[in-house]
Amino acid sequence: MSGAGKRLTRDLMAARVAAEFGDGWIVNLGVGIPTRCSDFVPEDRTVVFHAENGVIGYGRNATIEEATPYVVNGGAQPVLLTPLASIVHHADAFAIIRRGLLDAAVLGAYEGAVNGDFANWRISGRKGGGIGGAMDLATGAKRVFLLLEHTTRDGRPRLLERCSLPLTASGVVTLIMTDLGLFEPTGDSFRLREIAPGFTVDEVQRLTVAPLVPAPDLREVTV
Amino acid sequence: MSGAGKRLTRDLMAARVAAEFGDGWIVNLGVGIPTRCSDFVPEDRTVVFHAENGVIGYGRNATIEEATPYVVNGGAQPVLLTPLASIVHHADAFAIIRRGLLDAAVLGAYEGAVNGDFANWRISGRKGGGIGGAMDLATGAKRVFLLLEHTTRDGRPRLLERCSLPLTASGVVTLIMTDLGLFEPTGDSFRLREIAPGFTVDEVQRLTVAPLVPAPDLREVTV
Amino acid sequence: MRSKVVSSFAEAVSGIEDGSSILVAGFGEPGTPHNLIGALYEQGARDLTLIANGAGGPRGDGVTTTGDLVAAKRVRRVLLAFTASTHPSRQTELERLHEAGGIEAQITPQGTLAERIRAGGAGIPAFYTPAGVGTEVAEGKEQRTFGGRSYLLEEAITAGYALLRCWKADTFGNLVFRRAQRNFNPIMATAADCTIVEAEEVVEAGALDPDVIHTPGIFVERVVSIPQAGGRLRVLPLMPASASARSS
Amino acid sequence: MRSKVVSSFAEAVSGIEDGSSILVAGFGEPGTPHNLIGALYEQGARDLTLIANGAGGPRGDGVTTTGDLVAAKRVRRVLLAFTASTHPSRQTELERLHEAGGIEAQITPQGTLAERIRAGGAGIPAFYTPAGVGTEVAEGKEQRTFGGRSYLLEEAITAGYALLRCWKADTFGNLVFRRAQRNFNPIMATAADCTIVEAEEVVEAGALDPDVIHTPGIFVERVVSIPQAGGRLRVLPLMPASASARSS
Repeated sequence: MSGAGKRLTRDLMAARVAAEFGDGWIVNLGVGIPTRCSDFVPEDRTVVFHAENGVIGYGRNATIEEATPYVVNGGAQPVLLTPLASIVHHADAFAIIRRGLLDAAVLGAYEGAVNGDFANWRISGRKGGGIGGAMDLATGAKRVFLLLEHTTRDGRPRLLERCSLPLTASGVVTLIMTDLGLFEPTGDSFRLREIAPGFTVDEVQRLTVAPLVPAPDLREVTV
Repeated sequence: MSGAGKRLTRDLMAARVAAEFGDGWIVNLGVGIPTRCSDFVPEDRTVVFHAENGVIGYGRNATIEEATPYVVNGGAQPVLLTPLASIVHHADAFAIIRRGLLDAAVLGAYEGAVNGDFANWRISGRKGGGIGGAMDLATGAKRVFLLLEHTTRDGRPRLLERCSLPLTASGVVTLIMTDLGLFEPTGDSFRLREIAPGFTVDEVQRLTVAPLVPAPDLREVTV
Repeated sequence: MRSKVVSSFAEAVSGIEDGSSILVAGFGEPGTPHNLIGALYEQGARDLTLIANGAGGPRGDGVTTTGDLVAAKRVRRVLLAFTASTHPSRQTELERLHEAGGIEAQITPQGTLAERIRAGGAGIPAFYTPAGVGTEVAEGKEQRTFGGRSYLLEEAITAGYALLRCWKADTFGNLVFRRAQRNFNPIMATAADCTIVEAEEVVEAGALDPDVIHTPGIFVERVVSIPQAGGRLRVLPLMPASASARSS
Repeated sequence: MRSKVVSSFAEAVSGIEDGSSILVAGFGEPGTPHNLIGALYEQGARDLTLIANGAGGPRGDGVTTTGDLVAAKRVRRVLLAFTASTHPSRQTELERLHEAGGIEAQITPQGTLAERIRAGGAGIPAFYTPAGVGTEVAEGKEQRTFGGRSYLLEEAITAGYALLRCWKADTFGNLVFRRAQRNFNPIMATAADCTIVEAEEVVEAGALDPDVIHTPGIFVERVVSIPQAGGRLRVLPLMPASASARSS
């Protein structure tokens, strides 16, 4: 499909998003690729990770040896606690979200649009879905970052003019990380801030169903 | 004012109310005379006392030697904890009340009426008042017991046809203990169940501004 | 006062009638009452309404899940934050039954679910929340503006039963949860008429510090000790395919 | 990350502007931030709105109360569950000012006050509650029926500041309360833009078991150690004239 480019790994995508976190930020990581972000916090920063189950102040993912039946993240996967940790119940965990204490929520998604809409809970043709905490997070967090693969398994673009799937929330997305680059929805286009090494803007544009505007300081994705 | 009768002491009133508590009951005691009830639970019963400040499972009032800055009842007076004790915060303490878990609330009052209304938060001619937890307790508890002196300091009756002061709640009172006896509001009268030793029904009726109907098994107040 | 401690999981779930509504705690593995779910499966009650975060598929390792109850067609209705797998390529029995019309499945944002249960346990009949405004979730719901922002009216949830798992319980039913075990457990305890708990350890009343108790015993009807009843104590959560896990 | 620990009560209350709204925790003596109230008294901010359970009268024993702030006419408005003494024969300065029109005093049922603060801290703009239906408290409020029962609409409370007292705090602001100290403290911590805490002991982050922390540090902006700042550590509650107390 592309020339010299190699799509970014999931770890690299997670690491690039983690580099956006500011010191002291409170951040929620969604199911899927986002939960990897807690493995890649830059060493000069303290980030307080918050999970829907009420675990506050967790850190990196646990190894098999470190895993216990007691400490899991929002993806229900074992993690370690940091010295800042505390625990609340589920209703209080979402109270924190609605109160606006989260500096960022990093969510997986099926689609993201130039107007900041996104869809991540029901795929086409299905009756049920998985809303999880995404709607609460999307309306409560100060920033909503999406972390997803740029195209579906069969090659259809996920970055769109308008979402086709049922929305999770409207106009909230501030940043989108895919395996092709880092994008900002600006209302009528995506600003391409960083691009995966070896890809051209034209190549990425062909895989995006909305105008792509390269940032003046466009550079390769680095962590 | 009366003949051979001697009004009941506050401790006797509290003890008589405490004798109404069933085994395993959850009970809230209001500011004033009611908080004495936790000193008089019959030995064959376990009563779980609940306070507005979130102290659940407290017991008798503390002596001066036993008092700590940490454990107080709903009257802000030092008490002891029982082995059943647990603590919640103020909002959860009232969640318990609204949820309907209290078998009884014992409240002080300025006035009680035959229709089950009562008034205990603002006295005549004043602008402010003290609602405290009384309105929540009155609507949430399965039974509302009033514990008050039968007349004001200047001799005016407190048991009335209708309350004259702003209401705390309507139609909720199930039992009234005064220093003259034990009364049940029945809608259009007070059923006199027990009478203070030495008093006659006529004497008590003269101090009550509503019809008094002696119970068929009327007896003297005993504990 | 009657003791709340029962000696078997079967006794713990006895009396749960056909048609009951049941809150089931847990988020992933921690705090999930697997032994009580297994006993409910054996007990046979049908036509159930389950309220939980999700209904996992059968695990195939001897641990019974709510997904097994669904697959056995014992459930008439579910209210969940996840009615489908988080992996869209894997379809669960719940999804197949839902699409075939064999079960009523209602989906709700997780925070709204948690707050509705908390409200049910707090005597609050309804409240307003921002989650879901402008989405399919808002359909049919009252929308109202406070301070220039839109909110949806959501009503309280209560149920006949709650199935919980805790770390330590005392004989009065005071409960302590360990770490992520807490999740839905304390709020579900408050919203059920009959709260049933499997505990990793049962101690005498008075042995737990009142300050560290997460659920007061006044919310709990039945307690069963997992080791004394011969239950399964440890169920490990799923491992991620993440960097640090791989590196070990 | 910047440390949250400050070294004096004066520093802890610095920046509280004239016209601020302040949540003040405590129920009776336990959990009341007497040292911070004293520092606020010295600090001089005026035209304040105080939200608390009550505003005690001056104690006359060197301990400053919110009643002292009221008496010094530093308070424009109070929202309380008690605007009068529980002993009607004793009139407080708040009552005198209120009757003379020198202060705006709003009274609310205590459970409604607590739930409004909890809602403010939980991003819930409004909820329904049964307390006060059919009373003066219901005047001007929306009344609505759910399940055949009447409820009042009540709106959330948030404030610029919260003054708290706890037993142990860590340097990240995680808080543990002892016994009846808890009361309004955890919910007020969640409802303020700036939560300020006086702690009987300050420990390093990581020294407190995450399971026993009542207020996560993410809600706390400033912590001051009472002993290190030279504050008053013990304030005993009032003794009752009850049987057991007399018998000692």
